Amino acid sequence: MSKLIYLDNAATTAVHPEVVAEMLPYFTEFYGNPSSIYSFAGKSRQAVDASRKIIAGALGCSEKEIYFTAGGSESDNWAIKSIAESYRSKGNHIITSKIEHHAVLHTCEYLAKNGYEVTYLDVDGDGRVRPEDVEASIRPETILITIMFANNEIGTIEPIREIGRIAKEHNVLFHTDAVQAVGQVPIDVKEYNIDMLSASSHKLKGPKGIGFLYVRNGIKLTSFIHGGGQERKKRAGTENVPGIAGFGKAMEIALETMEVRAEYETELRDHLIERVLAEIPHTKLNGHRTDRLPNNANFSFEFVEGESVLIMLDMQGICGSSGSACTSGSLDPSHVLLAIGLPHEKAHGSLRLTLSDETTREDIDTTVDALKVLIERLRNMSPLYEDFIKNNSK
Amino acid sequence: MSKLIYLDNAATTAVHPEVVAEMLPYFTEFYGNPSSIYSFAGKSRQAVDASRKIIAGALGCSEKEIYFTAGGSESDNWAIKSIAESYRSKGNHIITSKIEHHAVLHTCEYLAKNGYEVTYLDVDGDGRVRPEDVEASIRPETILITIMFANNEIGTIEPIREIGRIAKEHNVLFHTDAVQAVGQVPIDVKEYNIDMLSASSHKLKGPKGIGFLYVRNGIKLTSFIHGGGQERKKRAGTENVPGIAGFGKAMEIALETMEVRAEYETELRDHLIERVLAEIPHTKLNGHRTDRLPNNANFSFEFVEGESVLIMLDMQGICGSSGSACTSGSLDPSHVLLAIGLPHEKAHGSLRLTLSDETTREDIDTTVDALKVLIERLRNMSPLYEDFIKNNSK
Amino acid sequence: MYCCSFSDKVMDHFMSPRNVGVISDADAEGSSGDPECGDALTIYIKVEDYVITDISFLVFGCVAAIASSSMTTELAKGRNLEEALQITNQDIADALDGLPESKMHCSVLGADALENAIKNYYTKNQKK
Ligand SMILES: Cc1ncc(COP(=O)(O)O)c(C=O)c1O
Ligand SMILES: Cc1ncc(COP(=O)(O)O)c(C=O)c1O
Ligand code: FES
Ligand code: FES
Repeated sequence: MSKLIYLDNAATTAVHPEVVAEMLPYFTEFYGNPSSIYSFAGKSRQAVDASRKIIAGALGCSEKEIYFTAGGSESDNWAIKSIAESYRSKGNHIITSKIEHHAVLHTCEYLAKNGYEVTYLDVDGDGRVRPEDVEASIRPETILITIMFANNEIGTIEPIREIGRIAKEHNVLFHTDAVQAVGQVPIDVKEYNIDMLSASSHKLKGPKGIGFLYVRNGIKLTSFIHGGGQERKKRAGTENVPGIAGFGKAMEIALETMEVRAEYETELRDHLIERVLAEIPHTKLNGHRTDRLPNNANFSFEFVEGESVLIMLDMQGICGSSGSACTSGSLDPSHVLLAIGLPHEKAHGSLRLTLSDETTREDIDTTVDALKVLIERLRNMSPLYEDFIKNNSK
Repeated sequence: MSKLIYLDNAATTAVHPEVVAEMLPYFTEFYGNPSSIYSFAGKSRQAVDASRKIIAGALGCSEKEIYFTAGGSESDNWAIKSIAESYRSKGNHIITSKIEHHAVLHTCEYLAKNGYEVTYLDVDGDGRVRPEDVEASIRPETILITIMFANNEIGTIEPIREIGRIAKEHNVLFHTDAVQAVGQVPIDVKEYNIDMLSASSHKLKGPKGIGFLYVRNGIKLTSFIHGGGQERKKRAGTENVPGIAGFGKAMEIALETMEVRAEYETELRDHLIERVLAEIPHTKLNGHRTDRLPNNANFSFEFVEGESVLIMLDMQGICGSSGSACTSGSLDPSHVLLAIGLPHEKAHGSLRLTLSDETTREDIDTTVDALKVLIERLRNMSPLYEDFIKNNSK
Repeated sequence: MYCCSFSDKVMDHFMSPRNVGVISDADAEGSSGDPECGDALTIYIKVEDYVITDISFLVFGCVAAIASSSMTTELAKGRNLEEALQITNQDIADALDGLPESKMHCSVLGADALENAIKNYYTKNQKK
């Protein structure tokens, strides 16, 4: 097979070589438990502290506001369940959107079974939550608004600043799942009035299995994993020192390169979008045209089915995704595509391509060339296309 | 400083070089998300499957009974909270012991605040739970017995087989925190009637931040982290592929070397115990003399305080621990030492030394020589020792 | 408590404490702490013309307790009793170039034992 063209960076990224280099000493050389008191363990503790400092710096918060977790899903679960538990006496109402990641949606559904009320906001055709909807859904018993920073499927960036302002005005806590946004777009939690924020290392060239939750000072936080005194007694378990060190390094690199990367990826992404829309008929771009992640393109090809497209691309060494990785393998069309108003059959024919700064223009052109051919092949064997042609030629 | 003598392998271990080698390709080469459908991601999926197979083989269970987590603490929390939630309609009583790890104890305390009743069993002077106590505490509403396989501080191995039998006879579920035992002593979950078992990779030369929970088929398991469909929809979050691959390799090595290692470490440990008891007066071995982990020695030195001993050892490049790593830094004496009947001031003077197969006889002799001198120095400045000498010379 | 959170001075006084031992013909002694809680300190003083001419201690305790006991004796030696009574735990911690937050209470041990020793001296000598 020819060179791999990896266009699924929203599912996960290759770890940056410098990140691996940063992690390595903590496996075999400085392997001490950060909680141990001897000087040897000081190296591990310093690695954890240094990473926390980088991350806090990136978000504009204090180091004491960062809690390491095992990933984005844990952070989402912890944030939402913690607020639900801590603020139960204040109320039982949570506001979220219909296009959240399952880590948020399923947690909300779990709470809904346990005496909480959840409002799932609609989004517009571009996948944006309307701030006025958020405001209109606030009730006296609303304790939490949780709206993602950027959507993992269609890449749309949500109006976080406006939502943060509304949350603050109404004195409701605001959590954002920023798993897709951290490292890709600038985020200042104080400026945006974000009270809690979830992130995951493997989306920004860090290792898998490590994430963090930012929790603004002053928020009542329950512990998600009980046990030892790690993470200021809020999240027990021996620290994943290499993972934490790697995440710190990945964040540092992401920050340093963000501007250049965003410019490069945006240009490439726009080239991809333009070619696909121009050269493959009956195709729609999903998500907002400009307010989207620099590296995300999401298309619906009418008359074809997404899995077939993916597998045909795979045969040519091109990695893409339809819907989010976690749900692929299921036959339900993406809840996100349904929420932006796609009919079922179009939702089934969607393809997400997410770039990195290693992606070349040649990769994109090869991909578009391949897509043109295979979409045509699939359409030529599709009864839906046959019907369409018939009806149109009448 | 001279060569480091690392005698804190119960806190964490150095990762085995072969384990690191096993992990490396999954950072930069086969970095795909195991949930993705293209063939590139197959490598990641295979790594997860292979590790699960090794682990299931090690415990004598099926692969479907192994759920990866972020470590021992998460596994403990999940097991206990899940049973509490799933079997609430059957009852609200949990039996545990006074010497469990905080990941178990604090989880039980959390449940106790939420309508559950918890019996904390006493242990004997060697730190062993009496099976007859377990049996006597079972009530109609008992839903879970959770007793650790081996204690992390004093190394005592619990009568798991007997407890498993009792649990089965009374139709009560049995969870064991085997974080210290897995990879050190043979465990067969079917033979021992273990329904759930927690383990953590970094205690057996695997990486930090990865663990598993074994859950016998047929047990109602709630999901601890809601979200994507990973781990048979029970534990969401992109799999920590390198961590899982490393854990599998570590388990493989641990199994292969277990017998030889246990023999080697037991002999060295006994040499340590004999020399310390013979050459340092007013010293007690904590934990069972023979039914203990091959690599664990735990001493109480009368008239001295543990932190001072540790730091003096540290000055000579020797790493030990007093109490468990997670609680050191606190001034409360270890709950385990109090439970085996040590008075407070003796509990304050305890030292845990835990070996690995890299520990040499010379390391042990250097450590004992250093201990002799520093314990004497500390005693010579201790008012308790002065009192003792005065009273004895009368 | 982590070893690296201690100043060089603390480590120096911990590894080579000054004035350790018993003064068998001490004019007074004073104690503080509780072995149950992991710490106990006794300070012995010799006094001439209300000046502490010799001082020693025995301690059971953590690194900070040992270092601050040692520093207490250094600070008190050669001072007259009234001056010595003024020594606070903050003075002791300062003289050690500071103590970690969670170890500040260990320096109270030194200040208390010294105060008790001096008060015992006064009580004894008033009775005479
Ligand atoms: C007996 C026992 N249980 C649970 C744990 C927690 O494991 P981890 O730190 O991997 O979460 C430990 C180790 O710290 C342990 O020794
Ligand atoms: C928006 C969003 N939230 C949460 C997650 C979950 O992160 P993780 O897989 O690291 O748990 C993901 C990625 O899968 C995501 O894209
Ligand atoms: S035809 Fe295979 S999923 Fe419907
Ligand atoms: S003397 Fe008690 S902790 Fe230092």
